[in-house]
Amino acid sequence: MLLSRVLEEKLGSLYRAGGRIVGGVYLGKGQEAFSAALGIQLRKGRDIYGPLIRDQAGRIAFGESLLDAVRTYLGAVTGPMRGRDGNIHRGRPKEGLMAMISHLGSLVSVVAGGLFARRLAGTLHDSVGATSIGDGGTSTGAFHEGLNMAAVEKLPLVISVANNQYAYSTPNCRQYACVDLVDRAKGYGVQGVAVDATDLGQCLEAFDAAVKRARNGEGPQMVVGHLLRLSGHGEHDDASYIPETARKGPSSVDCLPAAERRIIDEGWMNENELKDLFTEARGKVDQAVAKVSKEATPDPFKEKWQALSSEELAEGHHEA
Amino acid sequence: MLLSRVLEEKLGSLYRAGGRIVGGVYLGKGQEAFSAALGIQLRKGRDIYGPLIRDQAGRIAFGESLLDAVRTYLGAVTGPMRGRDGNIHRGRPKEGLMAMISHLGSLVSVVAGGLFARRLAGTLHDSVGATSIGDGGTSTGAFHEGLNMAAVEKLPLVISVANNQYAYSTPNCRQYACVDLVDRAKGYGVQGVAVDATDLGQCLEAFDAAVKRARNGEGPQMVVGHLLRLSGHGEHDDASYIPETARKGPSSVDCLPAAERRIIDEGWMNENELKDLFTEARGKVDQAVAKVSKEATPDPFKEKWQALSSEELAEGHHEA
Amino acid sequence: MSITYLEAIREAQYEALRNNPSVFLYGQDIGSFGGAFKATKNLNKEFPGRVFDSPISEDAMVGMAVGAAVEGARPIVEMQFADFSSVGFNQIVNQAATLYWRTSTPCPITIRMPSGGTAGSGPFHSQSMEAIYAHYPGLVIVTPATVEDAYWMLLDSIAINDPVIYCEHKFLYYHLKADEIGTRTLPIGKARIARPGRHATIVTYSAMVHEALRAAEELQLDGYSIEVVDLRSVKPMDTDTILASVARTGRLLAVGEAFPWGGVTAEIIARVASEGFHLLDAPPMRLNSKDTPIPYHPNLWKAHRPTIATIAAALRRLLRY
Amino acid sequence: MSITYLEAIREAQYEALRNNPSVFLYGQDIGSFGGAFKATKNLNKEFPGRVFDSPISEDAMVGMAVGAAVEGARPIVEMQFADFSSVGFNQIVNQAATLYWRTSTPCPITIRMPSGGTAGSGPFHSQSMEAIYAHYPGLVIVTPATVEDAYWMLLDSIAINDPVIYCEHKFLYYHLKADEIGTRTLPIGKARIARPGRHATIVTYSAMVHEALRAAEELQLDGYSIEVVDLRSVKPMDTDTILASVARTGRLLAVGEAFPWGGVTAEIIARVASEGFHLLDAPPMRLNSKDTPIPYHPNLWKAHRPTIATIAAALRRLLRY
Ligand SMILES: Cc1ncc(C[n+]2csc(CCOP(=O)(O)OP(=O)(O)O)c2C)c(N)n1
Ligand SMILES: Cc1ncc(C[n+]2csc(CCOP(=O)(O)OP(=O)(O)O)c2C)c(N)n1
Ligand SMILES: [Mg+2]
Ligand SMILES: [Mg+2]
Repeated sequence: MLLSRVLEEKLGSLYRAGGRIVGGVYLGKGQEAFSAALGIQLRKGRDIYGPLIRDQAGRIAFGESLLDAVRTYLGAVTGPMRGRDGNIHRGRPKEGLMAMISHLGSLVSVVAGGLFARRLAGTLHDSVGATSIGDGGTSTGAFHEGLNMAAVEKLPLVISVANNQYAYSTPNCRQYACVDLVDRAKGYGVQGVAVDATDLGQCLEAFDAAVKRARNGEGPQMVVGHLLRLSGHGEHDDASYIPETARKGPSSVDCLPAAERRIIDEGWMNENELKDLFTEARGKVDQAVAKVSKEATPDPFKEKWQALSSEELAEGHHEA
Repeated sequence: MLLSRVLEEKLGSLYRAGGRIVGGVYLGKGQEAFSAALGIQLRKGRDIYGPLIRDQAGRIAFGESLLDAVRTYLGAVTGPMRGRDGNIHRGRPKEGLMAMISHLGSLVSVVAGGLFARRLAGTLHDSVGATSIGDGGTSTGAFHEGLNMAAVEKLPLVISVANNQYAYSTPNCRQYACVDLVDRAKGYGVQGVAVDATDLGQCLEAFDAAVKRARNGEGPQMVVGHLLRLSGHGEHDDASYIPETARKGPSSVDCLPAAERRIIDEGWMNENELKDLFTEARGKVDQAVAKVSKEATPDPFKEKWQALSSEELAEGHHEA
Repeated sequence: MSITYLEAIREAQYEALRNNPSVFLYGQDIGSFGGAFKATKNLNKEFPGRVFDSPISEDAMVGMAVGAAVEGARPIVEMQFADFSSVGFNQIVNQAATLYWRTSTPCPITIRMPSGGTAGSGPFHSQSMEAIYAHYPGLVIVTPATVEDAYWMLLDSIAINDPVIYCEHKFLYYHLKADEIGTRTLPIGKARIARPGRHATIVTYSAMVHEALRAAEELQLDGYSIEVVDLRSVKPMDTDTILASVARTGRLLAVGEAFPWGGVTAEIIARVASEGFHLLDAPPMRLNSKDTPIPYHPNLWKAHRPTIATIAAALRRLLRY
Repeated sequence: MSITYLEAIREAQYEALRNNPSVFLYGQDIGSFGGAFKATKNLNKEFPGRVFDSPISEDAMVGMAVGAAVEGARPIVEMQFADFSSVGFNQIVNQAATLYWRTSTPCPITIRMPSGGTAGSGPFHSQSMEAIYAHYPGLVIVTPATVEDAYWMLLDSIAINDPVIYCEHKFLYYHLKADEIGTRTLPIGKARIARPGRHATIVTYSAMVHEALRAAEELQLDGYSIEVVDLRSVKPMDTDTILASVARTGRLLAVGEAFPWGGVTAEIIARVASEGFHLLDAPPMRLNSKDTPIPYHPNLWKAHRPTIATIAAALRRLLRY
């Protein structure tokens, strides 16, 4: 989560400086504990992970390389999306890291489908699938259909609901009317828990338990995390619509310094060791950015303008 | 519900005889108590009603005429759908009776929208909206989005969930994984109750209370009724997939004779009075069928082939 | 012995399930019930654990197929009616269709869509959505018109490493019969000369092929020989075969059952007008259904879509030019 | 003082809210935030209780608008991006579009769709879906290309008693400016001669009107005078104005930013080829984006859609014929 924060701060400053970043930047500030706590439960190469907008920390914990992130944000042709798609849409599906489309909720059934196919092929073993959704995303039909289907099929799917109180500018009161989104779990026949997502310890415990239950064949699991989005929706957004009361509310705690304090208080590391970690992270990020800056951006003349994998079925462009 | 049963039996036999009925026939046998108990709570001209497949009884209770039903089934051009659409899709939206499209779940938001507009216009007063869904229909994204939106807007919407254990041939175990569909209510922030829908008394009580709560401004209400579909999905379907255990299970009680017994036992009517009611109903239905049989079916040369209400924007057909 | 169009669809799924353990079937009521039209009859008995009844969740049905395909499966999704794919639309055009292009991960899914009109089915059980899907990059759209094609093109669709929208016409299900399935037909992407002729070309597809053939027979009585091209797949569309036919006849009528604005017939005419302008001896014509929802009553339905009579009338106008 | 295309959209909504108490606005983040693009900036302050933030539920957003319209309201729904209307697709094409035809109840809703490509927006924030909606009976599809049309056509859309898909092009939001909104423009259904000419006609719409105009200027330097027709609405499509232009020039190039299979350009060519065949001195041509999803990186995006250069090149080929 520390590396995630450092990377995202860099991406934010590159965005504000202009010129280097292609398109928008969407950060997960304040959500690192919740996101990473799920990511570290997953085993790359064996589990399926479908991260969403604010899951940089989860991606790193899952094992996505820094280079994949930086290359996608900088639109390098060397990245997994080759300049065709950007930022948070990146992924390597064949390696279990799904590449989200923008339409919220639509990844739930996709991750479920991966698990379904594995069970059919006899290769499921104790693998799990995990994906995220925001408070806003829970209002989509796709979320509902996907989770219900996963429950009917009793798939080992862990769904993490990051309730950061806002969907872009829309507050929870315009998004749902239940007391806590975890109240939805029972209606799907799914086990659900809610945690204070600003507290790394609670997050770790909840996801550890949920992922274990899923691995044990107990069917889909829902973990709802309460927190506040500490950045704009994207870096173009100053989030001035978030009122002071929320900014100072109990969920506004920044999980990262809180976790640092805990680490120091518990004596797991001292301040200098932590500082070293930051310095190391900054070094890695700067190195990645420096490397990618020299890499090629896509060339339309070298681009293969073909959406189908089947060569023989591709049509010409029927251009004038 | 008695008239409904008589009408539907007639429609079923017309279907089997062949030649008169246009398209399929979808009956509500066994669901009359649940459907009518909602319908009679509604005031035509003031409330909005969006009936679904098995709501013939609710339609009659709401005040839809027998002629509208028969004309639509027989494809008479005099009917509300003028032969353009058929059977259960009929309605008179301007009179508060919505005309469902086939896509399940999609009426929930429409009924909510009607209430929303009334509140905005200051004409909501104590009117309510009501619509139905089946166990299968609850799996649609449209149902989820519509109910969630109604809850967010705190609209006086009553949703009746007729859990008749099957969606066409698909049993509940392949449709959802919660214990009882009423468990969903809390997740929407909606009040929910479950009833034995084969028992008219329970149905009346539940809908009376739910509609009252909605009228009182307590927001959306969900009433889940447990029963068994006592007909095929449509009259083309012999429902042989419903196993003996279900056919003899506690939900397999036919609400109509059960209600009759109750009426006689309580001394509200005697057997002869009930028989007279049936005879009267048969007379009405036969009369309606006889009348409609003489009415014109649509004539393609008189048909106005235009989907838009705005004359000036209609395009020609661009026929060869 | 004979086999119907519908049975051919069942047989193809049988073959696919038998030959490839990665194939599975997912759709509403397709398990023990065998599907609303019985296209999967007995398959769940013959292949236990590979044919699944799904919840009424078209969006999730397609999404799950995509996820399964990523893991190496080759799912076949049955929409109960093509019309209901409108609620799975997003997963089809944005999730499935873009996956390979975005991530280099092929997406071998087949979505079966019972399409087209039948008497008394009305606005929501009669639609032909091929043009909607063909507009989006990344999808293959097939529209078999014969028993042979129903069989072989379904097997080919399953074999293709891209998402295929398989539009099967409900009007042909029971009526269209062949003595046997026959030998392998043309590959997907190639059109077929359903009837050779010299005076005019009808380009069409799916159920309208049969109406066109009958209209051609009618014109034969007047001494005209009409060529009928069956597109077989509307994307890719076999422009070469179309142009070669128009080169022979000099006259083009494009016929389709879908709505008139845009769609397959507009695409046919646009291609011929652009790439074969000099081949045309007369203005190209098209014939579609009318620009209203599809009516429920058979009286109206019969007048809404092209018929032998309206096709023949259009041909006569085309030939008089 | 000057006004942008985006501001014109805001002003039109302001006017509609002011003049008609039945109008209300429903969409994600359109309330106090003023919308992702600020098309509803301050409207919720100026019209308290008439501008609503919706949940992320495109299906329900459209469904609720239909229900409200039945009760006499005139809702304007904002899709955050046209691309997200794919999850509201069913309510648009099956609920809203069929309501009047089925029940004689008009359905006066307006759905605003921020459409089209901008650099760095990628496959799911750049789509042009006009052809998808135009295929379905019962919808009106407008595609304003000027500040004046953005304003007047939005007011007209709200006034129409049928569902209107209002495709506003994001590329024009900030760049396109006018000194003032100007007087009432043509009614919906009428195309506009954006530039008169004698040697060839470009028929186009939305943002591509401006690329076409610049290409026409380029050709002017070579001594060619190119007529540019701005369709304004793609359904209804003003065939008469198109044919009259082709009658003057004898040459047709149809240009659109959407995907190449089918769509507006195919419809234009099909109409001209069928109804104005004898007017054409050369094969009609069309130019669309490429048949892949819309790329994220500006290098690719610029090559994916038609540009001044590719339009000019196409014109040169057309004129050489
Ligand atoms: C179906 C759909 N509609 C609209 C959008 C536009 N959109 C992108 S992010 C967003 C807000 C998401 O809020 P939430 O789910 O709470 O996630 P958060 O951004 O708070 O992490 C919206 C409306 C979308 N991506 N998908
Ligand atoms: C979105 C959608 N998918 C599929 C169908 C086809 N269909 C019509 S009725 C039905 C079963 C409905 O079951 P349920 O909701 O339980 O209602 P019931 O028939 O039991 O009253 C299905 C699958 C449909 N109408 N809508
Ligand atoms: Mg949020
Ligand atoms: Mg049911």
